[in-house]
Amino acid sequence: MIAESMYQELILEHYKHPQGRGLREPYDAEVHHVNPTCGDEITMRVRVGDGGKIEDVSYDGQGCSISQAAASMLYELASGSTAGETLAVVDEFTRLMQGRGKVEPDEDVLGDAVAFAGVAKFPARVKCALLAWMAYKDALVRSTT
Amino acid sequence: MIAESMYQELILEHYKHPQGRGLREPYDAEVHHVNPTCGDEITMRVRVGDGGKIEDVSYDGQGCSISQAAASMLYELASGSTAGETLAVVDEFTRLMQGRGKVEPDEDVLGDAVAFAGVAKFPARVKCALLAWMAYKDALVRSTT
Amino acid sequence: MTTVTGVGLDVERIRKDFPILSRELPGDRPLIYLDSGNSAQKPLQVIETMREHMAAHYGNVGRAMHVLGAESTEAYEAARDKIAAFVGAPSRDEIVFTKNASEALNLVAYAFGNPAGDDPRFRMGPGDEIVLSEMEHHSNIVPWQLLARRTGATLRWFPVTDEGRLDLSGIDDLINERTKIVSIAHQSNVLGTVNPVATVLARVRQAGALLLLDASQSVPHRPADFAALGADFVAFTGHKMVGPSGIGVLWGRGELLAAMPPFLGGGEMIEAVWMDHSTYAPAPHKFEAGTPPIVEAIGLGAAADYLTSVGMEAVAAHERELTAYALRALGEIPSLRVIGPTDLEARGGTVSFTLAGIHPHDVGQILDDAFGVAVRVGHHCARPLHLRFGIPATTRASFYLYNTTSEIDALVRGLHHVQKVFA
Amino acid sequence: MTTVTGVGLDVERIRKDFPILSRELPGDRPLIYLDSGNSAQKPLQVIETMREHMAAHYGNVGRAMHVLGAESTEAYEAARDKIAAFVGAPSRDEIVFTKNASEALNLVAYAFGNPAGDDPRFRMGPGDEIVLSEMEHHSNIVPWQLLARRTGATLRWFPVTDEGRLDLSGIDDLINERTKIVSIAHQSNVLGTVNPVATVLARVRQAGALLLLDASQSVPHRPADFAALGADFVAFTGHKMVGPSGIGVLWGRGELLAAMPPFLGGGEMIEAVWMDHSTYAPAPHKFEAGTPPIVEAIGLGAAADYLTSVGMEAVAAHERELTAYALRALGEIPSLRVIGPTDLEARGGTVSFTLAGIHPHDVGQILDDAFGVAVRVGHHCARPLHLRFGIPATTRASFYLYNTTSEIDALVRGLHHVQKVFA
Ligand SMILES: Cc1ncc(COP(=O)(O)O)c(C=O)c1O
Ligand SMILES: Cc1ncc(COP(=O)(O)O)c(C=O)c1O
Repeated sequence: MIAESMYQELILEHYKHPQGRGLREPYDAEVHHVNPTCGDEITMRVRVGDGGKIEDVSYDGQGCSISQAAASMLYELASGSTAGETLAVVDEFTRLMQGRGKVEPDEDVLGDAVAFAGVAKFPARVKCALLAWMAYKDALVRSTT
Repeated sequence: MIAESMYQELILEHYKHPQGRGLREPYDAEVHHVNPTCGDEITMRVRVGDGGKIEDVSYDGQGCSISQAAASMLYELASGSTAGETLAVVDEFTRLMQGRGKVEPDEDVLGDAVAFAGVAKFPARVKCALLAWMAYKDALVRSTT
Repeated sequence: MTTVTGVGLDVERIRKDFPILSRELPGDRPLIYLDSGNSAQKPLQVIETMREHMAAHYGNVGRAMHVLGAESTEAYEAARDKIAAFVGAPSRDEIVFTKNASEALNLVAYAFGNPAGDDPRFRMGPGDEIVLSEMEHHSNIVPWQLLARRTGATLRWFPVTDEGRLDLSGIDDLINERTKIVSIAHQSNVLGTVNPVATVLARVRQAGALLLLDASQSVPHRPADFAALGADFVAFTGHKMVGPSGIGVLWGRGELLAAMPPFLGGGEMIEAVWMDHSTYAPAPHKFEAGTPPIVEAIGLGAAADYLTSVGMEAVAAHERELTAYALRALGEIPSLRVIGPTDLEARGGTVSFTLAGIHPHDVGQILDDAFGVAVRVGHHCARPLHLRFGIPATTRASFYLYNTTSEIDALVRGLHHVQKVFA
Repeated sequence: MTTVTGVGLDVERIRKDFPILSRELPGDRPLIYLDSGNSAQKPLQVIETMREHMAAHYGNVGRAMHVLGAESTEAYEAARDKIAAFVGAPSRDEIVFTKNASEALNLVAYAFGNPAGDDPRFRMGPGDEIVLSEMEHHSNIVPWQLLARRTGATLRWFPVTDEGRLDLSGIDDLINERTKIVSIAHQSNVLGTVNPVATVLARVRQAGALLLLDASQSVPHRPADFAALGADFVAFTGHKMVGPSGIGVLWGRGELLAAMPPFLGGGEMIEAVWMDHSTYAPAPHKFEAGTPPIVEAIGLGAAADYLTSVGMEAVAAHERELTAYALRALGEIPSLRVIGPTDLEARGGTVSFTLAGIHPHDVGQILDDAFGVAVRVGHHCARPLHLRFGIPATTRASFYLYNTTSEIDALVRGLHHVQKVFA
């Protein structure tokens, strides 16, 4: 597999061994997002504790490896952070994905999620990568209002 | 002036010294044709005698040198011929004009009117060349029905 | 990649005409292009014709009275002659240049229920019916949905059988005296199925309706004879027939084109303009508003010349060999399911399939990443068809004159690898 | 032809970029191209960009997930960025690629009175008014006539003064609470007049109407800043700005593009398609149905790069010098009458005129035949304007960055010859 591949080891790893998968209780908000262009879907729950600490992110869904791996990666990054911190990561991830392969990702903010940089060149895949992250953002908004 | 010019000596000659110009009596039919795209117009009268002999073609109008010369040339070719003969010439002239510069003109049929061959390459000018000839055909049809 | 098929087509020589095919992709991958159903590659003959026109002959068409204007007009109108001859149109004046097949299809849809027209065949309102099929491309669905929305007419659909064929069983009910137009694909861009035009046409004529064929996937691949086909309109697109982007074609029976109201208004489509009204040029110009895709039409003419010089019979026979080879080879891959006919009867060189448990997005991307094999994945702008088969997406390989059986071997190797990666 | 004007534009060097300008016409005539207002010539930078894309990178855009698809999509969307920057659009997503300016103008016209939309600003029926001007190109007249025909709305017109200026005296009556849209040229393609956008816009805003500018003749010739211009829509066309044929642009305020119903339906403009309805992609894709003019958009991006590298300020200044020179030189020809402003105030490099007693058709053709001077003759797709001046046609010389004062000298010599031939 070549260097520019979007299938970084890390992505395949997350796809084959998804972290935090499965819907759990308790939760503050649950959302269901669908990507109508490709049929991918995800159900996502968020539990926010004191001080805006993310106590759990649980999810279930179906779709391509990119969308599944993105959900798993999100779980890892969000768990234990505060809502505010994770929103900064979501924003940077969104900026990277919508940058048509021209945006330099901020590794400090994104951490392992930089592995998705290769996806940004394929507009048709960008939505796959964003599905879980958008659902998370939506759930977070609902859980705190 | 170069060889492919549409301004053959003959055309300019007819434009500067139009043959048979002016409306005359008697006539069997009169028509008025306008080229809406460029505003050229012509009034044409035809007088048909025994045996379909064209006894007079008289006309008046305004427009570019091509449309004026075409009317003058038509006058020369039609005068003294029979209606049937002139229609054959009109048909060949039309075929030449609509041939987008790709039709080999039949000189035997067209006579001096082959001078218009260069016009056929300019779609915008084809209608100028045809104006008088279409009016003549129209007038002939009306005069015999 | 030295396959020469036994049907009189020297693929090795043909491939040399397409510069992109000898390109190497990043990571030393060769390019294996199996996505011509999406868009075909361009031979030097087309690229050079366009370059040369822009470098030495370009002017606006129709309106200009100087040498460049005359040369461009001549080349543009000659392209119309070439396309008319290529598809066997009864008259060159029935060839309307559009920007793509989608514009051609919309052009016909906008002729219906349009107060600017008065021919009863194009009247449309509540109670009137438009018949499509479940296998249509979005470009032959959405224009009709929008028309139905504008006029209150009803959309009706030919079902598709499990084998991927047009289900004709209910045709007599489906096409009836309320039907104004039937618009279906000549060849499906997903299934490869070639639809039975004569059967449908017979019923369309009984019902007094009109027939529009979306030939975007057939004109590039088989000899065309529109006069014999007998439809009322046929739409196709330049970029799928080794021609440039930015050019498509609507063929329509002259008498119908004359009866239709204009679509886009502007320069070139008029006879004369007054402030309170205008008169229109006769077809085809009536439907070509503004400066047309001049160089693109000329490039499309060169594409038709190119295909003619290769021979459309030979192209069709070559694709048939490739399709047979592919159906055989793919059939041996475990848990691969072909969506569409698995025999060669009335089908073209487009093979769509699923691999159990692996999303087509991943299939396509791994094929590209690891082997440089370019296929298309997704719903191929035919989502209703995928809904009908209960799947979100397929992987599609589509073949053209420059493809070889060894490229199909590479596809098969790639698919085995995909199965390994996601095992 | 070695003129270098004093405005920082090296015409000699620029001319080398345009291969066609060194072409000889039959009969050893040099080419003197004074018809850029009709269509501009193309620099090598544009021709090469297109050739190279087709030879090495071409794939369909948006939908493909392989290297070529990604490269084409990247180049196509980068062209959108370039055009947005070139015209100072607030957002790249407000740049819609069409096939020409005419399609862009029709796209807006079809948004009105369309049952597929529901925004009140686009409702249109009897009593509603559309305001144009007498100097419009047919492409900004016929779409509105067709719309008026479809909806029963009324067309109203800005008159033009004897000097060829927009007559603003009745503006408060002309644009009123019944006005839904005002659509006028930014610069006239016959008179050269640049219209006072700010004045018209102020009244449009008072009346609560929308303003569409036809900038086909301004964007190619002067720095553009759409954000500052403040209109609601601006249309222009690629082939007049040293870009390819087959590509045009509609810019629209994002909020309006979102509110408008789709125009052409098909692949690429949808979000999801069901049999009974569809949802649409956000703008600009909502208005780009089917395979877009991919290579043409990329070529247009190269054209914008080219013009930017020359500098639009320098282009404008150069044309201003040429125009001053031409107005002076033509003014000395007996019985020549300029139609349009004879001073440099708010006018571009387009000069139309009549020669007493000689039909423009003959003027243009003799200029071409005898001197290789390419001008445009006729009504230039602005017949109502010619009717207003009581003339069937004019001869038009239009200048661009590659023209020189010695070419204007050749025009003048040619006109003297024309007068001799027809004396
Ligand atoms: C002022 C104006 N508007 C519109 C157009 C139409 O442009 P196009 O022919 O590219 O559609 C032109 C050029 O022909 C023009 O000069
Ligand atoms: C069957 C079919 N119809 C219509 C189209 C639309 O063609 P275009 O994108 O050139 O408008 C396509 C290709 O995308 C197609 O495969």
